[in-house]
Amino acid sequence: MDLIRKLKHYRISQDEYKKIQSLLKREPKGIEFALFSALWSEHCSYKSSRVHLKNLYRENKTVLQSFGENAGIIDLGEGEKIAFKMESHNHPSYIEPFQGAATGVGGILRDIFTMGARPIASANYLCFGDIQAPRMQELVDGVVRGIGGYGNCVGVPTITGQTEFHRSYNKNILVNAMSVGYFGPKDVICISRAKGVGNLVVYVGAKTGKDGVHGASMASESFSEDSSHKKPNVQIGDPFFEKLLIESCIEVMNKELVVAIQDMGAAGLTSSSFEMAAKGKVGMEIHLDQVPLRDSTVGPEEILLSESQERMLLICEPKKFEELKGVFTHWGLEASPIGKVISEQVMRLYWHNEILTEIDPDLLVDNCPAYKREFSEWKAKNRLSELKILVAEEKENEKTFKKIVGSIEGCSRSWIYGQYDQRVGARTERDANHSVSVLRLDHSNRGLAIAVGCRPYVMRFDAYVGGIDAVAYPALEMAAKGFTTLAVTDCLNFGNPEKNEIMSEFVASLKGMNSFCEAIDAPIISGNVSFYNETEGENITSTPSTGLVGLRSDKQSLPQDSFQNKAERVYLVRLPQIYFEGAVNNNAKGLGEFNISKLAYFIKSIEKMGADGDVISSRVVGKFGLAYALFRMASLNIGVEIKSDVMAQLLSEPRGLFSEVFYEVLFSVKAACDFLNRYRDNQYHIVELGSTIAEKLILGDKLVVSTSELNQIYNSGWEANFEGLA
Amino acid sequence: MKKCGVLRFPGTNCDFDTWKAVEKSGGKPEWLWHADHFNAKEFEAFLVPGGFSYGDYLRSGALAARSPAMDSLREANHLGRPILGICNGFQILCEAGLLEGALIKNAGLRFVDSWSEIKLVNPSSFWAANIKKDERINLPIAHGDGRYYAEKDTIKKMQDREQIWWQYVVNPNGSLNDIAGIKNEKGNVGALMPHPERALFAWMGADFGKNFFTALGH
Amino acid sequence: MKIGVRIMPRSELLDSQGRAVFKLFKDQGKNIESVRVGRYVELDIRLSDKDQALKHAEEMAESVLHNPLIENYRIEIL
Amino acid sequence: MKIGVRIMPRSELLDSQGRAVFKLFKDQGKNIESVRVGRYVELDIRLSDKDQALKHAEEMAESVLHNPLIENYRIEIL
Ligand SMILES: Nc1ncnc2c1ncn2[C@@H]1O[C@H](COP(=O)(O)OP(=O)(O)O)[C@@H](O)[C@H]1O
Ligand SMILES: [Mg+2]
Repeated sequence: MDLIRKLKHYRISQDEYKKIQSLLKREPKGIEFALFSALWSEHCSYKSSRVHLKNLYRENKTVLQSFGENAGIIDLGEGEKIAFKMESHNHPSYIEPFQGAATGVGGILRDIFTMGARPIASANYLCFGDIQAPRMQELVDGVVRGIGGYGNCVGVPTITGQTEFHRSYNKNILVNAMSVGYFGPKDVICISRAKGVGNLVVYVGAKTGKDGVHGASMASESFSEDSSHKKPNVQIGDPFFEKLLIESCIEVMNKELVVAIQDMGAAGLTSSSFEMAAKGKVGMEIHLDQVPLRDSTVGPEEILLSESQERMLLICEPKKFEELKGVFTHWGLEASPIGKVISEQVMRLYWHNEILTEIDPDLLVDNCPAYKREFSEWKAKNRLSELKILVAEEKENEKTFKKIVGSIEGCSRSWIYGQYDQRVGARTERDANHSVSVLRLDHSNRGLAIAVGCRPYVMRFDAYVGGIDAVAYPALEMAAKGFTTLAVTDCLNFGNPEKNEIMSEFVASLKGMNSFCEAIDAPIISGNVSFYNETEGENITSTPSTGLVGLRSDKQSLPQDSFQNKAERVYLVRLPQIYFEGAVNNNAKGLGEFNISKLAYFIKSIEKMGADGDVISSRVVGKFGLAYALFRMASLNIGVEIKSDVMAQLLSEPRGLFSEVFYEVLFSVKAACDFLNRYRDNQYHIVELGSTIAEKLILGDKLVVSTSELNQIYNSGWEANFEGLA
Repeated sequence: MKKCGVLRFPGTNCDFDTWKAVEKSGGKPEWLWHADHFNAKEFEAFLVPGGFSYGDYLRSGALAARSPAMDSLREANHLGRPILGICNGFQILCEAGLLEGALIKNAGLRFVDSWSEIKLVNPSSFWAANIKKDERINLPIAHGDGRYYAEKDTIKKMQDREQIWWQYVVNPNGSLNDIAGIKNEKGNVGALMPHPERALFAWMGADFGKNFFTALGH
Repeated sequence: MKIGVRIMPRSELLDSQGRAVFKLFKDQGKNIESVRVGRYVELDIRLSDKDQALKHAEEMAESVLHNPLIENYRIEIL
Repeated sequence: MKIGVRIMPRSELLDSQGRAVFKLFKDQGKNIESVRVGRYVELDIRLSDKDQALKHAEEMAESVLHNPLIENYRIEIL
């Protein structure tokens, strides 16, 4: 192969090639092309995003582990800790939705238990295209089956998520999976830093096949039509095998039989071994011929790059190896020594007795390129000087409203989470049917909440606002249930970073997200960047999805999501900063700006209300505005009556029945509770809307509608939209 | 305080949940590993937890049913020891011949997770003994292969001998005769698809499940 | 020696998958009478004697691979 | 006309079911080299012409029955 073709094959640019030459002080040879290709891929090296991720707010006193390890860890006090992270599996899921989504779940679970934490919950964030777009029903079906198939079998409940639809994802869906792991007082945290000269490098788990060879560099490339013909790249997941791996790895870690451990994720054995060595400032001798293979035709380069699933690499003292092996054998798995740790900082790779390369791991890991991609200063976008939203007649409103409630954007997602086991582990207090999911922690019995965020339509309005919203909205949802947001993980899904407008949105949304995290003291402790979500020149909506965890220590009962009885008093607590034309007309325009510190204060105040024992139910007003939020609280067919004068007062502001104001929160409280006086504050408004009633939503003279009829439309909406997907 | 054997197969994933349920009810749980025989006489009751033993590969429960521990469980059955199968445990007991019938793919061909109302048809003298005939309770279900099947004569016989333990109020999976749980003829072996160990406390959504384990505390 | 075991549901009642595929084909206007969906297991047996290998396969099919209550099976040499 | 479609996981790819069944047989001391688990679909096609029926079956196998990314199939007349 001539050089040009070789560089193209390995997706190494001319500049990168020059850099390789100068680092090596010689020409790269043989297998080294493959090593650089994998470790310098966008996916492994974060070369376009690193300069921006460096300055994130990622530490506070509760953070035990942040960026740089497989997942972040925070201390919850009382001897408990959690590890969590979110990761994308967009490209593989578009190619083969079932396996793509399944292996996405498997991969994020490994990131968690690699650290010694037992995975206790998963969440997923999904963006699909128009339901009429080619293959879309098949993609939705495959992704949901894949997530369920893997999570259910491995025994980790999938307890929350978010599902969006927009044409910008027609040829590039998003599948982001999050997982949360738990450490009890006696559990050990493990890290991936290799150390101890003479220690064994041990390969554990599935045998290596040709699956996903060049997967890492493929995920770092824009999509072209023929990607779906790249047959050999499909990775096959085996949740049953993963379950065995979880149990055995946690056992060897708790028995202190391992020095360091790392899962083989993107770029498989290469990235795991090189990163472990680079972190420990040591080297390794690795005998590739001793790697267990699925079939004998797998060669050294494929061994290095294979992304076969369910494999781990660990470092073990020679004297503990027999005991370690015993644990794996008990679980039906094999542990094979494939090399050892050496003091000289060099990776020496053998194939039988031949040395394939001797190379300093730092050259590939720490010296990978970092690009300052071009971007522009953010300017507020899509602002209107005035916003006139017409509120129509009652009949017309009712018609519009029913259409919204039954639309794919507005209808129930129970078709999705009804295929996920939400209770295995017996910790689930609030399942995916709730706006915030809650688990009980084993040791302290405190509530741990999980919510995901990022609303693509807000991103289409303004990336800076959208970045703030990606944290503020779910944090507000947590607060409305009395939870404090502790920390955040993110999954930054963007198009081509080489385009100025994409990179500008990346920078702006990250800035918004980060400033807000700092304002509420919720560090971003882990995350993932997925660039090149571009197909044939079309980019997805920039979608920085987030995963939040929150804690609530008191044992007061949690506010429900719905009105429970007639005659509850209903309040709207509001801090109107941005008036938004809303998700209804797809034309994302609005008015106003966020004031971050005021917003942070608002969230703190909402948190106090959410923890108030007199609160019966709560909900953040989100997509489609007030009427929709009230309807969602009426799932038990208890509605609300708002008097005409109250309605008129609300509508004197630039808002419609179905448009959003950032932000407003609804509470229903016991009839005897004087909520207004208890929480009076000049930093936000509280409006008493009215009282709950049976069977109807009455919004002054603007809208009167039967809740049972709406619920019926809401619950059958999915099936109505997806006729072919019984 | 009864000493209870909790069976564990590769892929069992409700093992800790079942363990905790036994403990909370005052029983004394002990693991029984699939690859080993055990002495049935040493235990007063047995639980076969839910999950995906062997990944549900081939047929759910089929591979687990052929393990050494199941030989010992058959002995336990001869001794008349109480045995409870939950979800995958139900599938394993059927595959092992300790209960009649089989559990096949849900009629809708999808995994179903939800709360489900079930009705007690014929009480068991050991498991959930304090729940009365015709009483209805709510328990979570979560399964892909929960559709009970047996031949007509078998079902008829089971009805006659009061072996039908639980029925769904609304059938979620196409189960014959709405069957959610059954017993063997002697009544010592019982199994159901719903998960009592996931409904032990009000905060879980309901606490009907704790009734299943009360006998373990005495 | 490679041996194949074809395992099919015993009746239509037991074959929801078959019915679903059938319905799909019908909706697509295919010229079809019925569809049945079962499993196929390929065993590579370390015996060169045909009869012995078949006997071995039969044992596995009887003891594990099929459940006689709901399935039938057939064995063939591949 | 009855036509069988045997759908097996592609040989280069992991067959997770086959791996689990194989391990169990090994543990039971069976004389076995490998196990692969696939699906079998029996189509009853309303055509008496063999070639036409086969063509019809192939179309169905291509379009619906198998996933070319992870499976291979073979067609046979039953
Ligand atoms: N992909 C998914 N996986 C699991 N749960 C989901 C998924 N998508 C949506 N959900 C659940 O559906 C519920 C309703 O979603 P949504 O319509 O966005 O309303 P909400 O504003 O209450 O979150 C959410 O509480 C969420 O937990
Ligand atoms: Mg939500």
